Amino acid sequence: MTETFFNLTWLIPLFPLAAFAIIVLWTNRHRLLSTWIAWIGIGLAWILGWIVFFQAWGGFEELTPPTHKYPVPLFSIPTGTTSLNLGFQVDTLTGVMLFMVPFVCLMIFIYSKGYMNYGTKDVDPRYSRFFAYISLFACGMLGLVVSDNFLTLFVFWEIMGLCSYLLIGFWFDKTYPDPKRITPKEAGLKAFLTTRVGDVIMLAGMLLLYSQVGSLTFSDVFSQETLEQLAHTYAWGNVPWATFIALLFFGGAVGKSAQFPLHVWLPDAMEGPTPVSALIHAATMVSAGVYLVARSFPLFVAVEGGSQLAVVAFIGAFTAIFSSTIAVAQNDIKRVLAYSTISQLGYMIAALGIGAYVAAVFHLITHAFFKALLFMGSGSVIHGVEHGHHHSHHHATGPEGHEEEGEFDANDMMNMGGLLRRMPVTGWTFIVGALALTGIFPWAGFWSKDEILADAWKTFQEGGHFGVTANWGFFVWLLLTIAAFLTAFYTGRQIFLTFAGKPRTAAAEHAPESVPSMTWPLVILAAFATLLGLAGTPWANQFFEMIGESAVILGERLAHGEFNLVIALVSSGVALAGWVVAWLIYGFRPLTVPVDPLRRPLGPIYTLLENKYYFDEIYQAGIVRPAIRLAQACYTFDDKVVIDPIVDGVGRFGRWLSDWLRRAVDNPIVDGAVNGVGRVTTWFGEFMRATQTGKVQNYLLVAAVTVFLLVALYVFRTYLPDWLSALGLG
Amino acid sequence: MEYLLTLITFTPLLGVLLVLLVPKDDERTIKNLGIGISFIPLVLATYLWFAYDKGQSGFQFEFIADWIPAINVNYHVGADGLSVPLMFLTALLTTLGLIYSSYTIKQRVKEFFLLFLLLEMGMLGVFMSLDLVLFYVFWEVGLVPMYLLIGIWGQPKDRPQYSAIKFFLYTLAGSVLMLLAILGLYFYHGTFDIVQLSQGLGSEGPLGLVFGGNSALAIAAFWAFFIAFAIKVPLWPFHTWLPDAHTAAPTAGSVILAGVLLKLGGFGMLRIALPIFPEQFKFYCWDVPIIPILALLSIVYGALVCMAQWDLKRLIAYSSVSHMGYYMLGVSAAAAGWGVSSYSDAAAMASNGAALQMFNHGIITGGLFFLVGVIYDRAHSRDLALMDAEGNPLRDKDNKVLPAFGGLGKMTPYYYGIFLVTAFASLGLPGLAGFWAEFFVFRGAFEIMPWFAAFGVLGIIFTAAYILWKIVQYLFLGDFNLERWKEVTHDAKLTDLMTFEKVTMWPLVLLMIGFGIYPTPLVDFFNSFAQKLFGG
Amino acid sequence: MDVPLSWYLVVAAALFCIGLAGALSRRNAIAVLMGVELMLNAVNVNLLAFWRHVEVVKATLSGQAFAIIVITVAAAEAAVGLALAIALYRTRRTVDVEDVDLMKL
Amino acid sequence: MNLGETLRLLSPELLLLFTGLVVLIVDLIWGDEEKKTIWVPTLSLIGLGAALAATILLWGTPPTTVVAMMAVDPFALFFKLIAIGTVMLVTLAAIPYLQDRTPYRGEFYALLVFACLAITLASSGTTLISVYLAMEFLSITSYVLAGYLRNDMKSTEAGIKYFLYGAVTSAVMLYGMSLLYGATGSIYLAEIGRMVAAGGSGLNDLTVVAIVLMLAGFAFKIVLAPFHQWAPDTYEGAPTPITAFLSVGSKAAGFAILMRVLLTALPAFRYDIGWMAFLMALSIISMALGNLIALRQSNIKRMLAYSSIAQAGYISIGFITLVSNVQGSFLGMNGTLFYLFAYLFTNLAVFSGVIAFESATGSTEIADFRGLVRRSPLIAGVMMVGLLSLAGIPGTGGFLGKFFVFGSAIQFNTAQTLTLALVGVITSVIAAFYYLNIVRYMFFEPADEDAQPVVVTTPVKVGLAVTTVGILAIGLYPQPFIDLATQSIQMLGMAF
Repeated sequence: MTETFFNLTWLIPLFPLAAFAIIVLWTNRHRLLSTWIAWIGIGLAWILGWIVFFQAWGGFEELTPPTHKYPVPLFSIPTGTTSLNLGFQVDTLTGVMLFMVPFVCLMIFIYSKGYMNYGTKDVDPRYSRFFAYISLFACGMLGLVVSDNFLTLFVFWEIMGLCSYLLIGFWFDKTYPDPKRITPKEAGLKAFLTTRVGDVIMLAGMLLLYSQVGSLTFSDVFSQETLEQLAHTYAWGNVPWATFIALLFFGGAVGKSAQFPLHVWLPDAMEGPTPVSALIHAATMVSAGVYLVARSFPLFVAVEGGSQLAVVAFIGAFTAIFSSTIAVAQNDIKRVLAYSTISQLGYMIAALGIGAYVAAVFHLITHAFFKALLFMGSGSVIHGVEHGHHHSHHHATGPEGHEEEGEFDANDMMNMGGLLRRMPVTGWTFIVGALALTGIFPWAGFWSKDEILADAWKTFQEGGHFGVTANWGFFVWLLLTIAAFLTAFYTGRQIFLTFAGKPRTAAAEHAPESVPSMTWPLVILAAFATLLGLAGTPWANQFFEMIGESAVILGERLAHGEFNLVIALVSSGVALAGWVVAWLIYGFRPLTVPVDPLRRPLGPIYTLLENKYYFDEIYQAGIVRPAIRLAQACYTFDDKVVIDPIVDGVGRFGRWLSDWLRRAVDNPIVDGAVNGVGRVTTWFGEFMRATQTGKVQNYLLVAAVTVFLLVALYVFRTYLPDWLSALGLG
Repeated sequence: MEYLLTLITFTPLLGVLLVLLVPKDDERTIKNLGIGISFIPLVLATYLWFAYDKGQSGFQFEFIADWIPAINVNYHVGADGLSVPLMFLTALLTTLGLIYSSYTIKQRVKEFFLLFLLLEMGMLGVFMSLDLVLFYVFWEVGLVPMYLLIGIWGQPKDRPQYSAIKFFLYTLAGSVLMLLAILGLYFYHGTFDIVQLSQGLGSEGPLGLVFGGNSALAIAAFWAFFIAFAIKVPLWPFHTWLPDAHTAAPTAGSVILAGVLLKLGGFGMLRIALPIFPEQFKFYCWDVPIIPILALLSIVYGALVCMAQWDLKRLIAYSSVSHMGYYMLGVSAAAAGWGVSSYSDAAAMASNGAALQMFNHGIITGGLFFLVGVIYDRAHSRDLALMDAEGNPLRDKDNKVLPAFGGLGKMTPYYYGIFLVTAFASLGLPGLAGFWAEFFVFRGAFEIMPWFAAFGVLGIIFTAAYILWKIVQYLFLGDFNLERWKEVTHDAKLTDLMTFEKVTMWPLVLLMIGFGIYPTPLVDFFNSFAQKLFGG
Repeated sequence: MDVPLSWYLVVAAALFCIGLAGALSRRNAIAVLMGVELMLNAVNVNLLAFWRHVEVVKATLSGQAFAIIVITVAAAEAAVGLALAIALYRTRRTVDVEDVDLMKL
Repeated sequence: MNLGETLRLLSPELLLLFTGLVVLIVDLIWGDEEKKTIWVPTLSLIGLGAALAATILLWGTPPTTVVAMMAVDPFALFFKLIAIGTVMLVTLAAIPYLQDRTPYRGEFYALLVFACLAITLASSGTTLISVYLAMEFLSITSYVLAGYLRNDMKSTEAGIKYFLYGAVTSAVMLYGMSLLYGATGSIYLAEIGRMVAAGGSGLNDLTVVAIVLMLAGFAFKIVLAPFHQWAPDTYEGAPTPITAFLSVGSKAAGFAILMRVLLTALPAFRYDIGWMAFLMALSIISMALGNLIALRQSNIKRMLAYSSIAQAGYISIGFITLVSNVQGSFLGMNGTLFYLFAYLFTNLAVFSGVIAFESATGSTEIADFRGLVRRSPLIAGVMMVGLLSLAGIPGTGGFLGKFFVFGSAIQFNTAQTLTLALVGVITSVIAAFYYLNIVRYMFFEPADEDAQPVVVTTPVKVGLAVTTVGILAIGLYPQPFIDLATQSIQMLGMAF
């Protein structure tokens, strides 16, 4: 029985895929039908996913290395004498992901129906297409977690990239009056290209791995011999292949999980519909990066004390604190969450960097739930405010209260306030999510975040696994703790600005509570955000047992992350402090004007944070524009110089030649030469025409001269030596 | 069975003769006849696809007969893993091209169909030839109809006459040098037979070293072949005929140009240049890596030019330069790994990747050209942006380029969907056909020449950039502006894909998706070829 | 008492050169034709001198025969040449070869 | 050798002579102008056909000499085929052309037959005298034909230029012949060959000068640069059928004489600075110059003149690089013969098209060919095939001609011959440009608004059909033609 279901794992991603195909090809004109098909697709995936999960939960011994038999090849591609086998696998990590992904997706799917305004008049014309896209997205994530090899993992990884492009740019016809503000179509492009940078790096790593190992199947790559081999052969110098490839893989994760320095796409991805944000930031795409590092973790630890872990830890911790500072100065409700996501992903990455494998995965799971909750809650808020805006707009009389159409920003927290009364379900579930995010006891975030911090502290105390040095432990702990404070601060700020106080605009005043298909998922997710942490409490750490089992591959059984009361208290204290400060600034005296009270005291720092440390501008000036300029230069070179024949003919050719002789390198040598030959040819033809005078005696003269020359040639050739010697020159 | 290849190749010629008999005013009969005839090679090529035994290396359906016995030239044809898919591709694109053209070509229909079928014969002939003279004859036979197709049916503003002659002369210039090399081979080894030459040469082969070990001659002959093929491929810096020719040709002509004619060069590399001159090829890929450098330049330079390009068709033309650069990189890696037993699998993979790139580029870029034709037929314009008189894009007050279209994604969803699939296949999205080619090319290259491969993967980013930023964004995204559309197109009607356009595109889209998900059947063909070349 | 061969040859060569110079420099078509005749006569001198001095079997008379044929042909050639010159004159009222340059370049 | 045998061996020449005379007489005595227009050329064609048949019947005769100074050998027979074929096709094309241009049509056909006779004689001359005589015969008939349209300024100019140039070069050649006679004491080519083979150093100088002087005469006939300059003017001015004749028949005669004289009389002077080097220089200059200047021509006849110069360069390559001791088929000279054979059909295809066009429209400007495919698909199609064959595109006879001559150059494998091949292929790319330029006008450019369809008369249709079939047959199934060419290089008294 167990085997039957495990053998069917590969079907999980196919359900949403089928839904995608059916909607795109046949039902795209029927909105309700499309909705249901998408629901059925993800629903089946959820059911099967949970069956697999619970069986793995119950019998995970079967799935651990010595006995497990669930890399199952599906098909192979010939590669010379060998072949490349592709298939699926089930292990505990897959199982856990299958618990989280389809379920969160299902919630998002249900929520989407309401969010996309099903049944109202201004229904989005591409409603069905939206469900098709998110189904494909779900397929991508599910396929990713059931893959038994890096190649299909990469394939699904990229399919998600595609979907994120399509979904972020879903409202591709939207334009804003402010030309500086990024439009959805540009955001989609940015997301795709930025992650593609990481993907290419990862692809390179994968190909190098394949070259070195000859296989991409996890079980082959992570076998003890292979890891040994990778750790003791060198890419160059004293850099082992394992380190090098691991770092390249990490490049992919940096892109996908929006870590510094490739984080820039994620906040702009907020241009997409909110369920998309939830999908991308919570359940799927961004966690794929963490999943990749977790999945290839054996590779990261193959070299004891290698630099790869230090890089991972540093990037993670730095990103965590870096992006939480930005979140402090954002006014867009979704952008705050976006930076918060980057920061939380930094937690996970940093945890992996100090070897806290289980804690990272745990945080990944809990975070998925509460972040999905928060995003959907914010979506509900925006939705409400938009409706309120419409409402007030229709009833407003007189010039005051009348805002220009298009300038009103429903995402701006400055336009909200006091929404808890108007939208109680949304508000309370949002607060639950916020508590989980900030790691307040006993919500889920507390347990997972605490486990990371405890592991970091323990590393500092005792030295870590896999040769991670103690100092790294301290570094990570310190940064993450500060980040915890900031997290609590900006989350509190968000809550107070949004829900507390009095409505600052007419829109907020008239915002209605969302429809049940939106609120029910919030409630369910809130329940999970509250209770899920219990799976990983220090006293009954089921989660550890399960995931730790798959970590046996790592050659060293991970030690139980001990509960450290001091650390727990410190982090809780820091979090509470954050809430308190936020309350003092934003909650104690609710804002009446849409200006952040911190703007004045922080001055230029606030501007810096508000502008995200100017990263977009730097990239624009440092990478994008030079690339475009280079492209323009190539184009000009090709189109103007090379393809068009140079008009001025010989004169220009002469100048060109002299120029070329002067500086022989940086000139159009390529095809200019070809056209040059053409010109010389033409010129020669002209010259020869001039000899054709039409006068027959001239012709005869030419003939006579030729005869003379030929005779002279012979005479010189034969007698010149004699003559020379006769003259005493020979 | 031994006549199968002959039948495939010469049925179009029969079509030419039949079309010739129909009076030129009876366009309906001409169209039906032309399309009908073109289905015969397609069906036969499909049969060939399935009848070919992939487990067996070596040539199948081989047929040999005297042609010019005085100089030992034979009518020697055969199919192997390399040629079977390409023959199928040729037959398919021809049929689709004819279907598409039967709706879009309005003048001189008879000539068009006649030339198109003649062209098909030339292309198919190249793929089946196993004799150098036969190869050369077919190689050049295709030139003339293509020249006429570009010149007659090109759009006047694209300077079709100039482009046509440029195309012709470029190819001819390359191939006459090849002719000298062919003759050279004959005088040293006494045969024009490709099979004998490719298997008999070498220090232990019955024919001895190529050119009897005279390295100067061998190198000269190698370059003669290589340049002839490189012009067709086209490899930077021999690419400059391509943008002009592709832009000027009528839609179906561009499809064939990009889909098949470029592959003739690629085919030549793998069928002739590499097997006959492996040492020389290897030398210039490994010891003195000129060829991989040119391949990288093609990839990056081609992609960069695309990014600055505003003419949609020209852009796609340049994308071919970039894409065929991947092909060349794969061939370089394969050549560099030739004869090294530890690289035999990597070389085979690189060669598989290169061959896949040929096939996939054929269906993908062929499809893209069809899709460009779709917008051009409606709008009579291909500029992505509103252009000023000097050919520079106009900008608004915020210095943003003013798109000429935009918003078609909303107005023509079907077109948008098909275009998206094709565009993503073109940028190598996993799950679509283009990916596998790039994957295997880089797989081989990363093992054999990692630095080149590392540089080459950068091209992937640029490719994504120009396809999504330039094409998709300017054409489909943004808000549809009816005023602007009317201004750009002079009041043309905007309709979504029509049935014939769907019929043309769907087979290609299905192939992109099918071979994207399950490439094994295709790779099996190429692998059987690569095994013969690199195995053992 | 024999005149040496070289004398004949020098005379013939001189004659040839004079003829050639005339053919190349005279503007009148008839005069050019006369130059050609001189060249042909130079050939005749050569042929006869060689026959006298070089030919092994003098009885074959080949040199003489050749010379006679050359004379005959020269006459035919002159006839055609004159006919063409007349045709030329009829259409253009000139036999100046410098003016015959309707077609050039 | 009895009289009957002699007559049999001379039957082609005799038939031609007879035909020419009959045509002249019939033209003289028949009063009915209407019927004469058709029947005189028909008569001429019948006679030519009979001569052709006689030539074919003589095939297989062992090489022998008739009337002391004429060879009957495969080499000569081959050129007779070419000569008769050329004149037949030219006659066909001339019928509509002459219609409105001259009242004296009968003599025209008779002169053409005599010119043909001259070529047959030239191809078989084995003594200096017979060679000279045949050449002058050919020249004189050609002068007359070139200037045939007496009221046409261009035609008379063509005639007089051709005449003056020809007269001077033939005198120069003759001077060379006299020197050769002086150096060896014989007028028999074979005898001369024996003498020079045995000769001492004093002989060398004289012979080399003789070779150079004779080459001037031969090159004039072949139209090798730089003895080519008469050709563009004459080609442009002469009646177009005569241009066609000059570009094929006269050129073939020049090649026949060149090869026979050099191979039987002067094989010893081939290498070092012998005729091979001279010819190579002329060939390279011809290929380069002819093709380059042709690029800039606006008159199709003039362009074809330059093309013919270039083609002469290609054709010579085979002869320059001939070999006799090799197994296989690249003997060089058979390449030249093969090329000539293909060139006959190729060039006449193009000229037939030009003549048909000119007959109907009176123009030979390239620009006037625009839109021809709409006005006459037949002419345009045939001309395209011909032009592609001239350019050497595979599938046509022209390609295999080039294939053979370049092949022998490569087989010869010296730096000089490889240079020849290289120059050959590079210039053939340049050539493709101007050949295709005409295709461009015919196919790409639209016709004028008021352009009428071009009417093609039956004789021209026959000519167009024959030439097209010839081009494609040689291009696609060349084996019999290769055999023909290979057999035809057997030459009486060839001494190496």
